[in-house]
Amino acid sequence: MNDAEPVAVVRALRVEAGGRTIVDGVDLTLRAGRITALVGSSGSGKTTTALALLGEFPPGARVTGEVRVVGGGAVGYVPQHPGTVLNPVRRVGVLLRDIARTRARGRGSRRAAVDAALRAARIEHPEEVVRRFPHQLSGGQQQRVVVAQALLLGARVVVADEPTTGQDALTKQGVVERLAALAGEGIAVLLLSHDLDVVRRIADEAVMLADGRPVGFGPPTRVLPAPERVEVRPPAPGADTDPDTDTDPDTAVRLEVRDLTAGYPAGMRRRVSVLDRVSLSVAPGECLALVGRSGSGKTTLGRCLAGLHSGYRGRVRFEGTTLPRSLRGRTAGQLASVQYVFQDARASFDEGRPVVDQVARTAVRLRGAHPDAARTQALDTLAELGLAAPVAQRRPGALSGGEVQRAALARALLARPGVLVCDEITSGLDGAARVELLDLLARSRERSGLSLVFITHDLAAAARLADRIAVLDAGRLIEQGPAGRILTDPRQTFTRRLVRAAGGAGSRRRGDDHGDPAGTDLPGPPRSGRE
Amino acid sequence: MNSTPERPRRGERAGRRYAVALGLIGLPLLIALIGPEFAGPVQPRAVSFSAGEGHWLGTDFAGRDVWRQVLLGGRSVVLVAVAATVLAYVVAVPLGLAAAATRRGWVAEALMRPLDVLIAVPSLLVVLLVAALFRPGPAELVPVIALVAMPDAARVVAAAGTEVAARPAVEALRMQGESWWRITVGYPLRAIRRTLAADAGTRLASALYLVATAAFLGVGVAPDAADWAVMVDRNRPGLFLQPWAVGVPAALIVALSMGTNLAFDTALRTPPGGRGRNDERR
Amino acid sequence: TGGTAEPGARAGTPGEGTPRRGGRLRAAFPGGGANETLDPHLANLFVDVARAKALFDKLADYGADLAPVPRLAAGWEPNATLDTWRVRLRPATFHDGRPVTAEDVLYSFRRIADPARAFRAKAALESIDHAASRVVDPATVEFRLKLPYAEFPNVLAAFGAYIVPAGADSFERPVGSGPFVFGSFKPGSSLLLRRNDGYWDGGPHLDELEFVIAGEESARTNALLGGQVEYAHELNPATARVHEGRGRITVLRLRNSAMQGFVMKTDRPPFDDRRVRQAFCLIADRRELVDGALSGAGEVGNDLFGKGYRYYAASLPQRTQDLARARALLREAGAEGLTVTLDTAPAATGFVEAAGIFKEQAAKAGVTVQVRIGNKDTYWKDILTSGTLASYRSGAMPIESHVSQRLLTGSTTNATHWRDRDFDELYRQIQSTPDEASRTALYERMQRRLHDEGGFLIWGFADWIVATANRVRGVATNAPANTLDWARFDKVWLG
Amino acid sequence: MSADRGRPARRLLLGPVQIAAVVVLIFALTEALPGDAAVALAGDQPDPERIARIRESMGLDRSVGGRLGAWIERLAHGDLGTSLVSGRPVADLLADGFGPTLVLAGVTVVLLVPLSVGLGVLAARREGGPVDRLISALTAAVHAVPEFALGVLLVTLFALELRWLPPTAVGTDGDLLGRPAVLVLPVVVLLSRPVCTIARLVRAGMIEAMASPYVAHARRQGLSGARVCWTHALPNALAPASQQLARTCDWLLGGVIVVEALFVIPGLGTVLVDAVAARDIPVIQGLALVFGVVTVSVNLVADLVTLRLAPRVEVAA
Ligand SMILES: Nc1ncnc2c1ncn2[C@@H]1O[C@H](COP(=O)(O)OP(=O)(O)OP(=O)(O)O)[C@@H](O)[C@H]1O
Ligand SMILES: Nc1ncnc2c1ncn2[C@@H]1O[C@H](COP(=O)(O)OP(=O)(O)OP(=O)(O)O)[C@@H](O)[C@H]1O
Ligand SMILES: [Mg+2]
Ligand SMILES: [Mg+2]
Repeated sequence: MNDAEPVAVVRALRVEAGGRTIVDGVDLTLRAGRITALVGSSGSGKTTTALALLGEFPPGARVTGEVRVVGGGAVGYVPQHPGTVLNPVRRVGVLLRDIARTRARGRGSRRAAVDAALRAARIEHPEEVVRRFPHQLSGGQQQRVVVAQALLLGARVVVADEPTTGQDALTKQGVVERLAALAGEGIAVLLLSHDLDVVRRIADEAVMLADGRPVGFGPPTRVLPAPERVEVRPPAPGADTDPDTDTDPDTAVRLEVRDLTAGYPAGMRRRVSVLDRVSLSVAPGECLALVGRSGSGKTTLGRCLAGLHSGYRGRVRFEGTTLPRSLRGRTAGQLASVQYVFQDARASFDEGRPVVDQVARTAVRLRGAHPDAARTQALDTLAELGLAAPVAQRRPGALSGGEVQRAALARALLARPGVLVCDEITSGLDGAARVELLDLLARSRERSGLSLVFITHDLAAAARLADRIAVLDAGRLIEQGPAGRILTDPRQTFTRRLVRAAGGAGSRRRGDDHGDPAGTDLPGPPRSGRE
Repeated sequence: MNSTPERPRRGERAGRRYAVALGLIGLPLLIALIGPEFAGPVQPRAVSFSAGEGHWLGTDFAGRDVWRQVLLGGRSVVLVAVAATVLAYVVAVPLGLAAAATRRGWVAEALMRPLDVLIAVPSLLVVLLVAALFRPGPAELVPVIALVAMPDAARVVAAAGTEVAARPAVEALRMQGESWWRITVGYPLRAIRRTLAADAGTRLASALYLVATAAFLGVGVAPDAADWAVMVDRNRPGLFLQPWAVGVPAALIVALSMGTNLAFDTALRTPPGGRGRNDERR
Repeated sequence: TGGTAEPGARAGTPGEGTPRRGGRLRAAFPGGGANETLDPHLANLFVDVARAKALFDKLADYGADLAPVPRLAAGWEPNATLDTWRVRLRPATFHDGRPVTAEDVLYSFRRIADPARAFRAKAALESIDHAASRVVDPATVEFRLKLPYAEFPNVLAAFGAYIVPAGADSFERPVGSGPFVFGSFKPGSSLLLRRNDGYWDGGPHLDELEFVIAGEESARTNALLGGQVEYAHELNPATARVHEGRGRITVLRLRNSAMQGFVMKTDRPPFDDRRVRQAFCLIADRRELVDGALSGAGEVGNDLFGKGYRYYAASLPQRTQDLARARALLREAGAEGLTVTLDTAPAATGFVEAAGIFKEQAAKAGVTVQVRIGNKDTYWKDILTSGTLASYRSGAMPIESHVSQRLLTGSTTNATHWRDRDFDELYRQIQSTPDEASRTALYERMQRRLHDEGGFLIWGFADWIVATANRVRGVATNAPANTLDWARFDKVWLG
Repeated sequence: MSADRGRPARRLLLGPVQIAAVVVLIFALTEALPGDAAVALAGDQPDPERIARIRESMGLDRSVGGRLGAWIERLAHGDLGTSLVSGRPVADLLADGFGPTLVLAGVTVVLLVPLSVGLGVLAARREGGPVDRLISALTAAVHAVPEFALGVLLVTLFALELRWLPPTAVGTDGDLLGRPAVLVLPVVVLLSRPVCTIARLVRAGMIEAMASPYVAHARRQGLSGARVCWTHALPNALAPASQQLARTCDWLLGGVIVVEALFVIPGLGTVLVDAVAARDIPVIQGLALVFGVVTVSVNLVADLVTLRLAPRVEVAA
């Protein structure tokens, strides 16, 4: 396995920033045609190591060690947060053509190259997408656009940081295949992922980090723990009465959506329709998982509930009262009752203030808590989510992807909401952190009757947490019912495909989703002691 | 690609730059503040624009000692122009940002369209009218100058704030039920601080010279007042006879304006350190 | 009575030699913008007068001492009672070849006096009974006057009293009798004229004369220095000092061109007390005012109008600053610790400066002067009726005109509100006195009175500064602005 | 700014209203100025009887509303009226002034945009470096130098001493393009301050944009520095600068009094000053119309640019 020539080498890398060591003694050799995986819990230093390959370091960092890319040249990079790296004022097509022009001559061949890259990145309707601004894409679409950028670049080394987060199982398959194909073309790939299935399936070797230190190296099968089989929780008794009825006359309804039809402006007078007469309801303490393909309108629905998107017809009621469409019209109480956790957590933070301050404001503003009390509560909630005080006191820029994601959740939780809309909140988390987070949410449901609208691509997480699952396809709610039933016995062909693909993404479901949460595959000291 | 990790310490250089900026501001400010104490009594007039004879910077258009005028002439400049600029932004920032943040089209129009009308009115007319109707002194001149500067500033603020107001971070603030002030002004203000500083820095000089124009039309300070801007304006016929009478006050104004701008630049300098990582994590 | 001024001394080097024919002279004047017209009766600004003078003639014009000099008029005789004047015209033709006749003269004067119009010279022609005036023969006009008027020829030279062809009412392409013929005109920008070879006073030396408008003083100076014009009217004293004697351009000072002073309203407190007026006259340090406000370009005044002009009472003692006496007078008048408001505006050069200087001088006599800056566009009207103390200036005019326009009970621009029966009577007496020597004595009496208790504090007389390219010859230097030899481009040539 | 789409359309509808407001406001302001055309014309001969006569002949004895009404009525027939003072058609007066103004403004803007953006970008790319420090210091300093002082110095040096350029536009009679050399100095003076303001705004925006994640990402893709800078960072930096540019266009087209006076270019600024001094209301009204149209349209363009540069507004809740 050491036969292929090394194209990039990292030796004894040590990065210190903010008075602590983020990465210590990392060695990495990337070889042509091979996929090297960098795994480890959230905050273990993966992104830091990867960025070192690009010659980038945190501000004010002290760096020692050697980073060498043989022959120089650009390194393809798929960043963890696609939302922030896409230029907000330029259309997708222009962004891609700009890269194409460094390699292809002539407009025609550029256009062809762009088109090919978009297709390779599994983007449907590329001709439509190139005309859009980045904010007009769903989270998963943005992610695929940055993948397309990396593909277009034609670099000999590609670093992909969580390239499959935000993708539904069907799309993820395609992206993963594409990465594998990339290696097949003789390109060295560094894959950073929490998705161990993917790593197992395509990586040639894996490096495991824990707290910035390498703790394992070798073929994935050796480095990663053995996977376990998917277990779907048996359906709750009595919940399976009428699978297609979204209301149960016996239980109270906390959140009710009626005939919601939403869209976005497109051009001077047109609108594109994204959601089509969606109706659903959530009972107190209930968790409704919302699944569907990337771009099917999940985020849009979530934002409608939260009052972040007001361009809809239909009605959103909370405990019987219709909520104003825009959150600007909502009272503090109404804001607190429906909270939303942003899919792009990083963009939702003010980069100028410490995370804990921002998190605490929710309690101050929405519950009238005293600032000191709010801060204590914020620190507690963050700690519960695995973010120690020193981490929380940094600005968002100095947090890892998974860390900001959890901070965003903490921020919403501090409102003690009646309904929490979570948009892909586990995508940046390793197994253990994910389990912790899901458990926290489960506890909240029990303790305070929190209702959840849980938007996810992670069917296993859905299975673990959700009472019911609703399936969106191209803006229509095609199926909803008890979680167990949907996962085991889907009625719609689309749902069936989705479930099958989820199961088959790595031929096995993520083994770490079930069973003993503490006994997950990731070694290292306990989370609370990480700082 | 070998990394060259150690970056030079830049604190020292920033310190030096501050020193330059503060020196540039300090001299005019010092003269403005304590100059009048050292001005001494009124001296008999000499021939205008003459040099020598005990006037080491010569005499001005009305035969007065230029140095004495310089010592006396900073207060009104600094007070009026700075106060007017500050006042203009105190109004323009919330106004512009509110227009940028509002979702209701008519609110934005109601806030901004009247300003367009104001912009279209020649300031000459405004000042003339104010002069005729109110005969204001320096203190009353402040709002007049602010009124002339405010619509422009509000537009720049609104333009800079438009993009900021649509950021997800602002959505998150709304989600948290933050106060109108923090959502509309507090957060965006930080985001546009560089633009704001650049804009305000250049508007200060304009305010200064508007003081001079206004003075000539009978508003604010007297047209022969000891005021740097007025001195620059009124001593121009003697530019070649007695350059100090224009040169010294002009240099002080330039220093003040330049120092302010450089201080802003230095204060807002990108912190030293790696670019990329910082960026990926905004 | 017809005076004859000796031709003005000409500028230039002693060896300036004989006039040379040819060339175009470009003269830069401050102007009235795009609103300008060439109607000579509408003349208001210096540039209007200079242009009118190039295109038209008056019956008479003022010499350097502001005595009338015959122009289109060959001469004039009054009757014994001085209320009918016969004016003989010299042979002259308009640019279109028609002769200038008595008819044209009467037409022009009636046009000016038309009550439906509002020409500036109308007030000056008030003394004429237009209906009774008549053509005697084509070359003789007889003016009937409402009252005896010994100095009637002043009227013939009045500001704006130009002779236009009978019937002329449109001046798009003006036809006059002046030394230059109309070429082309762009309002607010330029007027091009050509030589009138048949001019009765001898054709001009220049082939062409172009007036260009440049409102900004430094622009006129720069255009002159840069060779874009050959003549620049009205420069700053400071500019003059920079270039005087440097050899690049020739700077000429037209002395006694503008009287500078303050007016006190003699009918309002505190100035209704003559002691207060006297005190104010004693407060003024005239040298300081001339140096500070006029940059030294002028002479001190003696509270009398018309220094150096005919009938000027030069024998009266020069008043100087006397703060002690001023204080004493104020005390006598019970006006110690007086506070007055001095109205001024940037309506003329030096106003604001003079006000500031006077304020300081007054402070030394215990008088608080508050300077109030008014609107320059309405300044003259404002100070006519309101306020008590104001800045004032006046261009050159005969002393008689000054008196009749500003100091008689019925005067239209009586800014000092000086209304005195005896004084009015004295004026009437002067105008009924045919004998010049007696008139001179009466004028002296009149001026003594004004010097003692008048409302004019006249502290100086400003030079009018013009500059020319060095090759320009024949520019008169002892001609105050508005007099015959001022801006007289027919006598100028390019060396 | 708001999320609704009808914005440009509504702004086009509001435009005439705004222009009408400008016209009425300026009329009111001029009316409120002390004195009228008759007083101004009388000058230092304010003989009351004469003033009354002039007033009558100018129709100033009619009521304020009546005069505005008559003006508007004539305007409806495309007639801007005639000058009170000279009796010339206002349209002619404006046309005379507009020519030189348009030439000056046009040439200035054409040079201003590349120059100011170039300087701003150059400084921002090397933030803190010697080039940046030089540009920052120069722009801060030059902006504080009064126009006339700069003008006088430039004329003295380049026209009077070196004799490279004509000192004024005397003799061109408004035909500036016929002798381009006369334009050089005025345009330099006109450029001096706007270049500084816009360059500083561009610099500020560019520093912000250059530090953004999307620019870092564009760099990683091996795009040339220039391309990253001009096509990725710059568009994000331009919104405030475009507003300032609109203000500059406004200022230039409204007539630039100091430069017109200094270089003897009889543009709209001179027309305005003269008309205000003469209280020539029809002319002032004609100018008000021009100013209103100019301001409203350049602002509209600037706002459309701003909206285009913040596409996310459309989804803001
Ligand atoms: N500028 C900084 N100053 C201090 N600590 C930092 C800074 N930047 C990152 N860190 C910390 O370094 C650790 C490693 O961050 P990194 O982004 O490399 O983690 P990661 O492995 O990519 O995590 P994730 O899977 O959550 O993205 C995190 O705990 C983070 O909080
Ligand atoms: N501002 C916009 N303008 C136009 N179309 C948009 C806009 N925002 C989103 N869309 C489109 O609407 C559809 C739904 O987007 P949404 O973000 O709701 O998808 P999603 O289900 O959350 O997808 P993902 O799983 O990738 O996050 C997508 O096809 C997207 O391209
Ligand atoms: Mg990471
Ligand atoms: Mg989404």
